[in-house]
Amino acid sequence: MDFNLSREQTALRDAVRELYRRNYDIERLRETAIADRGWTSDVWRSLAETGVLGLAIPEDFGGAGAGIVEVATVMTELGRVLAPEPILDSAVIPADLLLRSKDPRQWQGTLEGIASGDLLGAMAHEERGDRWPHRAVATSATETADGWTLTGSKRLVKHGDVADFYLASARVGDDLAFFMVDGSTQGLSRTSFRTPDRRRGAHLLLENTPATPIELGDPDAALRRVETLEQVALCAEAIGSMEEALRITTDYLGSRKQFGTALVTFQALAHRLADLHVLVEMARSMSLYAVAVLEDGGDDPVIASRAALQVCRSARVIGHESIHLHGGIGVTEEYVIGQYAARLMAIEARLGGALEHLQQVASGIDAYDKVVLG
Amino acid sequence: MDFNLSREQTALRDAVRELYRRNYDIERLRETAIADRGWTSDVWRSLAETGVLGLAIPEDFGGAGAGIVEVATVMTELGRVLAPEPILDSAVIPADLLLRSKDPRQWQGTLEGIASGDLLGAMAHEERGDRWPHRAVATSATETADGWTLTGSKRLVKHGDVADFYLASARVGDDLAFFMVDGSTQGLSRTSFRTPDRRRGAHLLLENTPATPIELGDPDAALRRVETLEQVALCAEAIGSMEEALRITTDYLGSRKQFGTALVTFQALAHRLADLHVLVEMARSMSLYAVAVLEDGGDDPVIASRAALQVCRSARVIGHESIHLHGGIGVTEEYVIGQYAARLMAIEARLGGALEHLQQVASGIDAYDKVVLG
Amino acid sequence: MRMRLSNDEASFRQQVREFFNTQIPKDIRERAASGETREPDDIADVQRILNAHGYAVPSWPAAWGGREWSPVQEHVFLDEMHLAHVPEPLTFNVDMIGPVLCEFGTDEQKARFLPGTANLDIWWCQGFSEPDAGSDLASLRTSAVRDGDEFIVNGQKTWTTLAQHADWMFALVRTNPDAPKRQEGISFLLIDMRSPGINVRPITLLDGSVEVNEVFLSDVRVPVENLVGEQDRGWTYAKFLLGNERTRVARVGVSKNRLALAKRLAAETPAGQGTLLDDPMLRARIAEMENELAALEVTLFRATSGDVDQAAIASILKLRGSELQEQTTELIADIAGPTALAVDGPSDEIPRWAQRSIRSYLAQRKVGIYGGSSEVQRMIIAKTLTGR
Amino acid sequence: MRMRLSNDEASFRQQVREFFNTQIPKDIRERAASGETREPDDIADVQRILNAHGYAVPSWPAAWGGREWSPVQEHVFLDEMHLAHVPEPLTFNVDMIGPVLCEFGTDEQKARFLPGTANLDIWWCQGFSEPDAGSDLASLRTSAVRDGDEFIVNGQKTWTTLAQHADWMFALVRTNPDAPKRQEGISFLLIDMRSPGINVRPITLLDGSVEVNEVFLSDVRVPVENLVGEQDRGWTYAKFLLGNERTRVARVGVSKNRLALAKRLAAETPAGQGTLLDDPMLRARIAEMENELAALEVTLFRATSGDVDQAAIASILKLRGSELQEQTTELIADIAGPTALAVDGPSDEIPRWAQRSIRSYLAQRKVGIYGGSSEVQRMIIAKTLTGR
Repeated sequence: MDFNLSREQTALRDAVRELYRRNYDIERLRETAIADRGWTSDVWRSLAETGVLGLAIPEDFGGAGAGIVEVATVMTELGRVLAPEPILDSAVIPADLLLRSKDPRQWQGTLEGIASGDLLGAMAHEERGDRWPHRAVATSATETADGWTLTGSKRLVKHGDVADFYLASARVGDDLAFFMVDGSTQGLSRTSFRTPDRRRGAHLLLENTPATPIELGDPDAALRRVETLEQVALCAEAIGSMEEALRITTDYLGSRKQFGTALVTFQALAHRLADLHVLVEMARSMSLYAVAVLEDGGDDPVIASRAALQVCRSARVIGHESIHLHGGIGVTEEYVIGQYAARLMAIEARLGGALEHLQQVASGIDAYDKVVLG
Repeated sequence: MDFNLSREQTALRDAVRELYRRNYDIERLRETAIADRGWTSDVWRSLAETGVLGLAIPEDFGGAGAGIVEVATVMTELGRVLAPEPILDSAVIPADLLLRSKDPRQWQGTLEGIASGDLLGAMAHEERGDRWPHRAVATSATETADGWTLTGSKRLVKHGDVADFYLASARVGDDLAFFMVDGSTQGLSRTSFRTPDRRRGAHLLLENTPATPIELGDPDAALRRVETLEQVALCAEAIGSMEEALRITTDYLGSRKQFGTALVTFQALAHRLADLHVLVEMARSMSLYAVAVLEDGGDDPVIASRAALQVCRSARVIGHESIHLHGGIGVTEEYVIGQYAARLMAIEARLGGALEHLQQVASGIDAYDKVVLG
Repeated sequence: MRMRLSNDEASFRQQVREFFNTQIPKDIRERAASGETREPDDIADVQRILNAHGYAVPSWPAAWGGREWSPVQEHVFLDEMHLAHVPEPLTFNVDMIGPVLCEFGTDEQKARFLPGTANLDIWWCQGFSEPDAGSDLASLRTSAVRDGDEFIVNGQKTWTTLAQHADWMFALVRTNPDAPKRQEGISFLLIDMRSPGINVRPITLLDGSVEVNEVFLSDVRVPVENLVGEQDRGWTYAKFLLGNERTRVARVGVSKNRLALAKRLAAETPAGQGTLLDDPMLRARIAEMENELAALEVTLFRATSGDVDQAAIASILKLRGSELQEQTTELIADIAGPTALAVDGPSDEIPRWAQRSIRSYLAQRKVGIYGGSSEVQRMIIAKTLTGR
Repeated sequence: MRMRLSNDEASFRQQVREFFNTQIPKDIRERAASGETREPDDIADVQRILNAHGYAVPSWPAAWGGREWSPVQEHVFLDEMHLAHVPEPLTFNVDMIGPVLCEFGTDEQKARFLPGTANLDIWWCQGFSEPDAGSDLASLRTSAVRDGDEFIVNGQKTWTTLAQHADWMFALVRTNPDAPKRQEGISFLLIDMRSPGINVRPITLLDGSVEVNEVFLSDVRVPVENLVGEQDRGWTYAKFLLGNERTRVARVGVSKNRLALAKRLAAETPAGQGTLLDDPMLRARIAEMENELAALEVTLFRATSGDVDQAAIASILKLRGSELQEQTTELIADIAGPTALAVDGPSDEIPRWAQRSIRSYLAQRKVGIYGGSSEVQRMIIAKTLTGR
């Protein structure tokens, strides 16, 4: 058992931290977030140069050949600064799915494009009337003389507004399959939306849209894997946001005076800060645990749910309390703390929700006597 | 709408309060609680004289002819002083069931005996393997040439250790029925037990035990009514115990010094006292509501469950916090606060538990748009 | 003890229910139900209809339009107003400045301001809060210096609700900076918002709404006849005003409507084989909240009949009321779940309530902060318990 | 980053697991599993078996029987001990006085006390707490006045755990009442419990157990050679001792065993058409607690590998650990439900665990009070955050 980062991992963390320190401050972040696409191309190029975009892509495919620990470490830093760039959605997740295919060499160009920052991908999987874990795929795939086409609608495609390609789930008969859809192809229409935490996305309408099959062997297993990765990465991001929200709140209470003394000296508030710190540490523990297990190859959705459950529980309280403890400015759009709370709420919504993960975890409790970690 | 007590009700409350002030102090209460039967015959006689034992019995049957508000008012006072006398179990409940019978005149002597304090009754209803609401009656009633007999076992008969008679549920075929069983009859054996809050009870074994049927018309309705009464009365008692536990705790924190100042000046503790006060008030509200509805004739188990749910929630926190805020002496047997927590836990167990009542309340939520009170 | 309404009370309930459902236009009530009330128009329209029927200012003295209702009637009126989704009257007019002027105003002030206040011809805002003051109201710094027949006011107010629509502001200002106690030396002034030197800067909240403002006052001249009561005694009038809200702070009706909405939305949301409302855990959560809300409502009833400590009651209602408002918006965000992620897409893809849910959740954190934070309420409650 | 045990660590786990399961008598472990450990016999028997196998005092210096294990090994050893339901070694001996004597004791004191401490030939109790002191340890009043080669000790200790079995007490006493700070002027004394003038009064807890005691000291004569370290510097040694518990305070194993028990009991309890374990709400509650406990356990692992703020970690573990101990006993009382009402009836009618459940629940409230209350832990954690 060991929870320390290696020297290389620490260097990666510091590089990402420095990259964001150099490129953003609160004001720049705010301007970027409300501007058109919501993130910065220059930063994207810097991320590519630092190797972040191809972090978990093997070196043969133009990536850095790192693993889940590195991805999670970066995600935590992104969460800490509310980094708007769509690293997880446009790079990490699409690359991971393509790497599950039977012959990743077939996707050599795409993978290299992801790592170099030239190509933006997006998972197009969720459909209407479904909740986590999303399995209600009705989009149908049809083989024609000219190849495959897809028909159906996909909603809530994260950062789907700017994607160069989509990895879309569809049914071939009753079976799940995944397809590569070019972002500029005919028969694809997209409707952009913004998220409550100032990100972007799109709903897609597919009408006999040309698509290329991705040969996955076991598409259900690949979906489970990529979802587990998404959950674990989002948990890691949430940790960074929670740590920073708590730090900002603690600083605020230390500087802000009322009735002639700093708010942090009010014992009732100090006790609450302590409870918040414990909540962050518990979430961090479960997040690290899920990272370590996934790194070891144990792609177990129950363990991802354990982390997600703890993260949802902690995030809800941290978000609420960090607004509340700020008083009036906490609920204003111009002050940063509300954006942390918004991001945490959005992460919870993407994770699927505490209720859903609790039910997932609860469904298995009679299968074992005690929870054994590792 | 009116939640004030009448002049008579206030006088009754003050009489009971005074009776207990005269008869018990902490030390006397402690001695009584650990002594053989756990309560005091002299006090029982005083209660009979004050009219408390026959409170809800009509004047024709030797009672005071009062109603549920009076019963609840007395219960709150009993809860406040942890009164050990079995007023609810040995007098109020048995009388109420007998009064539901088709011809209460048949039970004239018993009812007069209850009101005069000469006869102690007890409900013998719960059986093994059942939880609230207890409906798994397996005890069978058989009619013989010499009359009816009962065979089965009844457990957790509250204050069944000293009862002169039992009101026992049993099956006649598949139907529920109630029988009067003499406490000294043949074929009845009882095993006494103590409760965690220093009360008493007995498990009963019935083997061809002679019994007299109680003609109830609708025995299921009568059972529901008497259970609702029990729940409402226990809620009212819990309010008294909570109010007093909070008062004792507040006093303690006001007098106890640490780090050179009274504990109550620690803001974190003051905030918790405030939250506890709110919890007590919310429970009091729901308890009064259930009392008012039952007084109006609305014997609705859902409303009783609403009160029970709120009381269980509040009681659990009040019990825990009033021990915790006392520190070390809170968990000792000799200091009184733990006895309040014990009584509240025992009341919760008798009510059936928060989980069970929450399910009862939750089962009906799609039947209405909004909760309408009254 | 009696839970049911008396016959008179029940017929009063019937009467006001019919009034709200027939006299207040349906479109106003529908917008309110879905959280889309148009300000200031809807508020003003409702207030004028109420005024035309004698329902605008029931708690004022009869001479100025009051009805001398019993506490039960006041409660029933408000309850029915919420149930019919009628937007609430502007509290600054009805509950705050009106009663203060009735009690402490000069005859001239009453005649000049009260009729327009009741009819919302004058829209009032409250100039109490200041930057860096938070819950410590008495630390205010906005100064008013006497200059002949005028005060010259300089300073800044903040969190000034709906100041962007306001015609007048009632404000606390410091007239004697040398007073021995901070609460002394404060005066209560009526300030025309069109005065030169006033600058209103809207503050956007986390749901994108503009509800509160900063108000900058720079050499604003206020005639001395706009002083309420005595100079330097403004703290007394402010306390009277703040103590006047009482039971309305619980906002039981708002939470009740929101819980009913939550049930409908959950029943429309597919999940597993059925809908989200079939989920035992969600059902339990809703049932528990309904029960907590019922307990709060009974507490309100008890407050009206005097069966609860009067010193603590307003704080208990505010504290629990805020918590339940916060929890009910949280519930709706959780029902929206993953669909809460789109905030401006097409409503046929994601319904508008879901699109709004997270941002509403965030902005609604305000209810535990504004109007005396939950921490302030806890200290007031603790004080009534401990006498310290 | 690595969650799995290394091969060496895994084989260490295997080895100690086998040791506990084969060398510690089954009846002792069964009694511990059902909460019926016989004191002092079971504790002493286990300690002597551990000592015979070199497992009694692994964290002491090697010269006195220590093993110089890695933090992971220490954790694994304790974890396996809990999983096998082996009663824990007496913490006063193993974690407290032993390490203090190893660090600060004279050679004579080490030779005289350490072997018997490791073998539990000497049963130690801790004389720190005093009446009216609570969490404010430094306010202690028991005095020790030098008289030739002896101290004369007068005062009262309380909450003295298992003092009824103790041979010796290590105590904090005030040797200089005029010291400028309260923490100065305190000394650390070893006191023979058979000394004339010592009187032990047991305190019964809410479950009927006698675990803590009052200890009255009246003109008790203690030879100066029983002073540990320097006179008036006892506070330093006490802080060393209290900082020494570290990770054990979480008591994850105890809560884990109790949750496993809760599941078994719920599965044996009929409810509705099935058992209580079929109830979705109860399942969710258990799952949530298991998850919280897993989070605490990972935090423990992190503490052993240094990935967590060292100043706060012991407090975090104590705080969360106590809460979970409290919650797991609460769960069992709720599973017992109405059957918790009988505490001394026949066990064929109501099983013994159910009979004990409410009184255990009540007595277990102690874990958030003893050893630094949850409030003290929160203040320590807040301090690490705010630096105040």
